[in-house]
Amino acid sequence: ACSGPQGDQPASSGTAGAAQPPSGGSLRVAVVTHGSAGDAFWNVVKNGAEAAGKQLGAQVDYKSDGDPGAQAKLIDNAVAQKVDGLVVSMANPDALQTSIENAVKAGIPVVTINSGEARSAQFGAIAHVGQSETIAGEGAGQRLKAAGKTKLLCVIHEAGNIGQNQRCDGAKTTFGNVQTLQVDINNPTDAQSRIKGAVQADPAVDAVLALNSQVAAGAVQAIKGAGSKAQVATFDLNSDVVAAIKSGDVLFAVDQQQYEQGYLPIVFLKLYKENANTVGGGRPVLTGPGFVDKTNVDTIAPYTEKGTR
Amino acid sequence: MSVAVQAAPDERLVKPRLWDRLVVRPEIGSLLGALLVFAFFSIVTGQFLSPLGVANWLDDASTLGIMAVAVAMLMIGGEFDLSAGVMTASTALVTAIFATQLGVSVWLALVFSLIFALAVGALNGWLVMRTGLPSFIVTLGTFLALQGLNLGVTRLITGTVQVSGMRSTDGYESAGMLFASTINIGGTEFQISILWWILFAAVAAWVLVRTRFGNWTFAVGGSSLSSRAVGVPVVRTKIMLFMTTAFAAWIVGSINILRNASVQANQGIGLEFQYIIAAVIGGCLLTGGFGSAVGAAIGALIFGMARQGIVYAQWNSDWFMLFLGIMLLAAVLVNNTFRRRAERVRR
Amino acid sequence: MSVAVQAAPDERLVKPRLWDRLVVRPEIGSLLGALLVFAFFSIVTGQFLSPLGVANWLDDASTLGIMAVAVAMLMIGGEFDLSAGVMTASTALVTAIFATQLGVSVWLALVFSLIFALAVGALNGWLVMRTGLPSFIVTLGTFLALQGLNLGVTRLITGTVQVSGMRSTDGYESAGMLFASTINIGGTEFQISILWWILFAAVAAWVLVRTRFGNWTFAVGGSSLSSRAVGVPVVRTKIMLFMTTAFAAWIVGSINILRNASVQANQGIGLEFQYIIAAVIGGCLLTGGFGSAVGAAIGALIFGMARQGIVYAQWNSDWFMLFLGIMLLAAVLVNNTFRRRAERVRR
Amino acid sequence: MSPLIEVRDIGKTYGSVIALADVSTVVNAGEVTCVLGDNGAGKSTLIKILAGVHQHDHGSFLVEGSEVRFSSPREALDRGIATVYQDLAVVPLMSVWRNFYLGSEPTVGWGPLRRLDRRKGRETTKTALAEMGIDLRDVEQPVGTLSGGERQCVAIARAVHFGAKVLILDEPTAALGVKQAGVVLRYVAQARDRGLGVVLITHNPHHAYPVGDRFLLLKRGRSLGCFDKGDITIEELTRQMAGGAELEALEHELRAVEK
Amino acid sequence: MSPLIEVRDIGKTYGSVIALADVSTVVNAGEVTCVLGDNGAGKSTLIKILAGVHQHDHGSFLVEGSEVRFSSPREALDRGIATVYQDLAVVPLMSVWRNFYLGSEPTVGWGPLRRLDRRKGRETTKTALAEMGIDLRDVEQPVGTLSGGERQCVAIARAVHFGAKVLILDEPTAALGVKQAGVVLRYVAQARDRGLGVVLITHNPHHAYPVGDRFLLLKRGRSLGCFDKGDITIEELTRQMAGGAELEALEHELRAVEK
Ligand SMILES: Nc1ncnc2c1ncn2[C@@H]1O[C@H](COP(=O)(O)OP(=O)(O)OP(=O)(O)O)[C@@H](O)[C@H]1O
Ligand SMILES: Nc1ncnc2c1ncn2[C@@H]1O[C@H](COP(=O)(O)OP(=O)(O)OP(=O)(O)O)[C@@H](O)[C@H]1O
Ligand SMILES: [Mg+2]
Ligand SMILES: [Mg+2]
Repeated sequence: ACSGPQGDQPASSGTAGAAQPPSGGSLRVAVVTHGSAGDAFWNVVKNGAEAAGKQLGAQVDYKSDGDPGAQAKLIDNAVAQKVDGLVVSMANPDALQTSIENAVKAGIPVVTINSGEARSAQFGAIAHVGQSETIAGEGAGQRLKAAGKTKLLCVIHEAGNIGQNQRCDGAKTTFGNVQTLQVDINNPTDAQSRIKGAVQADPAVDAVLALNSQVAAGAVQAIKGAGSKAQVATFDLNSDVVAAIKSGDVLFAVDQQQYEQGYLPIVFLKLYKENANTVGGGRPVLTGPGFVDKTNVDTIAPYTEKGTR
Repeated sequence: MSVAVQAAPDERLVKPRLWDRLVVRPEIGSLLGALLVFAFFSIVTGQFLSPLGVANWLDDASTLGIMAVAVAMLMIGGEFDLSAGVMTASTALVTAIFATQLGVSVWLALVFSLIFALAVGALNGWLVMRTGLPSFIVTLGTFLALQGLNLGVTRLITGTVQVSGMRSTDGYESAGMLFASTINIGGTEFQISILWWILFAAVAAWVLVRTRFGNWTFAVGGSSLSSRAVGVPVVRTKIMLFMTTAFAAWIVGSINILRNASVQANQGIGLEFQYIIAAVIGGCLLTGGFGSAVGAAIGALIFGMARQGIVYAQWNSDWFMLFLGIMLLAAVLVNNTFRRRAERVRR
Repeated sequence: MSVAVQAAPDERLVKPRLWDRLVVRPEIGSLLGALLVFAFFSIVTGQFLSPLGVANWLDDASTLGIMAVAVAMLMIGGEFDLSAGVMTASTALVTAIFATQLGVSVWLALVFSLIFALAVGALNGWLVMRTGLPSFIVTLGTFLALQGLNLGVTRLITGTVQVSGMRSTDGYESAGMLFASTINIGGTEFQISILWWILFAAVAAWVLVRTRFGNWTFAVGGSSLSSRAVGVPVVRTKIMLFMTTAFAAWIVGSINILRNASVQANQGIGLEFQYIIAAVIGGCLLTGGFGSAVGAAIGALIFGMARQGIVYAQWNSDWFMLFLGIMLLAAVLVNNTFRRRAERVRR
Repeated sequence: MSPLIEVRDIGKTYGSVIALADVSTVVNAGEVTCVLGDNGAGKSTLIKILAGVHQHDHGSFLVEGSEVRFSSPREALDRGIATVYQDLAVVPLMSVWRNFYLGSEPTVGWGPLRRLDRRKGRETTKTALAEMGIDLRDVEQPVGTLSGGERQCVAIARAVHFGAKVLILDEPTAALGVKQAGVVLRYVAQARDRGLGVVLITHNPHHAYPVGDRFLLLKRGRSLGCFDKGDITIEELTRQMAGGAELEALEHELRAVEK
Repeated sequence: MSPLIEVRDIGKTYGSVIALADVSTVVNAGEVTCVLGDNGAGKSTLIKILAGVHQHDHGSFLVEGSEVRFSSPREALDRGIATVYQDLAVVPLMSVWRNFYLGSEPTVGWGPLRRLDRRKGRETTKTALAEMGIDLRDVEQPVGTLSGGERQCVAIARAVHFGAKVLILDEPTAALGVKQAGVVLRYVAQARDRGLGVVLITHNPHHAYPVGDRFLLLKRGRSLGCFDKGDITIEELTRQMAGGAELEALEHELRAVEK
């Protein structure tokens, strides 16, 4: 029945005991994102948040669900747990509005990440860290255009995923002639076959934009199999993509440096709690986009192995 | 005549025990499973039992529960509906597109989406009965078709993969009262979807056990040939069951759209199996003819408690599914001995 | 004595026609469906019939087909395996982790993952038979548990959600010859997985129709009580069927890992239903006791052709699922009349 | 007055199997028509057509003088034709009383509150079965747990209870004990005396002859003729049922059995 | 020499239902033991215990002198005990010959190439059924499409073919025509003469008396006694089967039926 005083110190007795840092006042942060479990992009976010937690003595609890309604429930859940801070990715601000406002009402500082920067302050978040997917897509489109490509195939591996659609839409605004293709990430054979079929069916396609490193690896093989001259660009990295960039099979990888989207909010929340600092002054803190290509791939490769790029 | 029937206790019966009577009820197993999960999380986590915590897992169970009850009825009637999951998104999309893009009042939009839902349900049922194909295949077809329509139409009309902006539509507030308001009990806000869930389960349980339609449902699921032979209107019963499922999907879709004020085109995909699972946990036989609406509602409760309980317990989310799997198996194994009893008569 | 039996044509038979004999075979419907889909895409697209095109959709159908055949056998035996999809990822992950992280040779890693797969399959079967719970629920448990393990273990060991780097391991080339090489026919590279698929389907068809084990499979699925009563080893048969499915998942997992050289932890989720669907399209009854391995292989072919054909037709991929749904329904409706005939004897 | 049921040259094929061809008979009110014949002769096929489960492919089927073609058993029931099927048509997982009333449930209440009258259902069922000499422990137990004969009695009691004009019984006494078989035959006689038309299928000439008024003999899907009781003796009936000329051999065998 | 099968004070409960209590009998080689009784008396329950489908809860069960407890019908089959169940235990979707050989399939070939001998399977099945007077059109047709009596014959032919020491028949003649019933009784006599022990359940005292050597009478799960043929007349047997004292009323009824 108590919704007034910010449940800072008294935050439920028994649970926080485990990760008690020596510095006293422990910080419990819930990170709730819209990435599906096992998604490579969000895995890096998670690694960032957990690394920050470890370094700053905060207890970080990462949860995710691609369904906006279910994501809202996870936020409610965190509010019920009276966490000390909340980090939310807002792919679908409308659906999360009530839950985030409730969290703010309950006195929990909220940092939004990734997308939704336009609504972040309105909902009462103390900061936004991210790089909207649209801007990342625009960057990729620009680069491909600069490389002299004329027709782009944008491969969406989770139909209806708003983030992936924003990436493709972004690419469309800067590149122009973009065609989308749906594949199923869980079925690598099928994904590869469909890309192969698409480049075969339309020989004009001279660039393929994958939104996930594994799809990129599949795309490289598909293009080879189809005997097409198209080149692949991708989002996110893994060792296969790193090798492919080195060998020139992949033109570049868009790097949103999402590690920071996990890491920084924990820092911000720590600062907010211990020093009432806020960051950004109502403007988003941008993390990218960065690009990994032949020029800088060697520097970045080792971090990929660790799961931080 | 009937006096002679009311004979003294039959010497062929071991003394009748309450226990034996309870044990044949299909929902008893799931009830024990639910108690187990409840006790477990109440002990290992602090917030699970707090009012806010209870409101949270009840909410999670509620929308799942509404659908699980409808799917259970359909399953008792011997059919599946794989399109049930996407239907919750389709109805929400229809409502949202009418309200935000065509500017009609939310109430009217809700009526349109209800008509749409019932039409799809009737189509499912009609196709299944008409073609004689297994409902698994037919509703798979509608599942894929709806999935494609959801995405295609949404992109066509809005250019993105979601429809938002419900908050500024006409009648949003009043319709929201019905589907998305909260009720304050002792300072905690409980979602009204919980009420819908209880109401739906109660009505379904009553219909199944107490009415003629319920009797027919069990009969067509248990043996549709025999039912037909004794004059049960098999086709009508099954079509009605499909329409009930679609109706439930409309309720859930309306709850979702009015609560979230936006809907994503790929929502609901995969949920159909959660419904089936909740129904089976609740004691329904996959082969039809046996089950209970209350059991399905409890099955959804187990799911909701386990799902949110794991979050409360702050176990590493990497292993989430592992915990969920073990939890479900444990809950279901509890009722093993009881289930067996009912299964003995299966043929 | 047997001379008297070989009587003249029975007067109670309408003249026996080849047509009638064909029509009762469970796979005939799917064959017609496949021809329909094939003809359709051959006409509307240019590349569908090109050697490269054929290689492409055959490849897509092959991994699906291997699993569909195994799942069909299990389904004929009256059980489901929801863990079949994730199992393909689990086996790949076990192979990859052993090979890349522990540095053992790929061949040895393959042996380990085979043992792992068979153990999980046996566990599934043992749990189902032991507890008497429906396999839908038990394998749902293992499905969730494996899904959790895949993600949890992968992150624990690698810090990322995928295991890669197979190319640099010991024995990659030789193992790749077996599972991931291509065969050049007339200038086009065909994946060896297509051979595996044909081989697997042929062996399964032979086992089902010609051997004692196949006979038992039909029997335990048709009526497990009756089979037990006449002395069929029901438990052993079902456990073997679960292990067959796991074995198929190992083959597919090995094909995937050796071809892609990396594997993502959430791979395979949701594919279990595609397997079931392919089997049902191929003429298997969900209730068990009826179906065919060849039919399931053809069901997978329909799936593969439709999936790739839509890409070749360059229809807007927003509507992909809609086309797929309509395509499947159309393919299945073709065999409606034929299927009916077999269904008449269902009880 | 036209007969309750009349079939003329009726025929039915299952796929390539000719199960019934050119069979004619009548069922009059207050008379018992017995259908006799070997296993697989087409008896069940005939009554399934009468009951609306299957439709005939040839010939005509008249109910009270007007030609009909039932598309479902419901229509037959609505015309007062109640049937006991050889496979009983019970739903094993449902309780005894629910099976008893299936398709014709008694209800109380009104509008959306109309509900099953469970009390009445249970009591009537218990009474009807008790009258047949089946004293069930519990009418709530699933039919699947009953013994073969108990199940048969449930199906018979149901048909007798709901049969209004015509009662069709497909081997009703097959699984029954001596006492119960006697009760069923008494029912048949009672129904006949109440003015119902009865169609009785049995393999036991000693059951058929006493109650039958007309005997339709089938063999391998075709009619061997339809005899009135006056035209045939029980010995002749037995001989025909066992397949005419082959009787010699059979009698020899049966005698051999008794040593 | 100890009897082939002996049960002593055997009992079985299903949940709260006592289906069988304190029943004793023996089955000797070269003898037919008939189990008689009302519907629901527990006859099928008894033979299911003998066949290994269920296990007894009380008493002891001896095969050739040594106490056993079959955990599956396979074990009973391996001891040479073959059974015809009342519900037939056929798989409706499987073809006739596959059902015939189910569990004991003939094979040819060796090692991994061992396969069903389909030719032999088909021919033996066709012959075995033809001997019973069932002339099937096609042994490849699913058992589910057979008539009730044809199905019964498949189950009986199977048991006769595989019965090595003991043959158990639960109401084998229930669905059979006159001719086929005669053939089955002849089989019973033949099996007995070959030295097999036979357990026969029937509701027809005229079937039981000629072939039976020993009669076990059950009522409501309990034994009314086990009589040798010499100790009981067919009239007494009929009276006992119909429930003793109640016979008067029944005779009256049966007479009434014949008008
Ligand atoms: N699985 C079961 N669960 C509960 N009760 C059962 C079960 N099987 C049988 N019974 C009960 O046990 C009693 C004995 O059944 P059984 O089948 O042995 O009778 P029966 O003598 O074979 O009768 P019939 O002549 O009708 O075949 C019956 O009253 C029946 O209701
Ligand atoms: N659904 C079906 N498909 C194919 N053939 C069938 C089907 N139903 C019945 N038959 C065949 O038709 C013939 C007549 O069957 P029917 O059941 O009418 O015989 P019946 O006279 O009732 O025999 P019984 O005395 O054994 O019950 C049988 O030979 C049977 O094999
Ligand atoms: Mg018949
Ligand atoms: Mg019996």
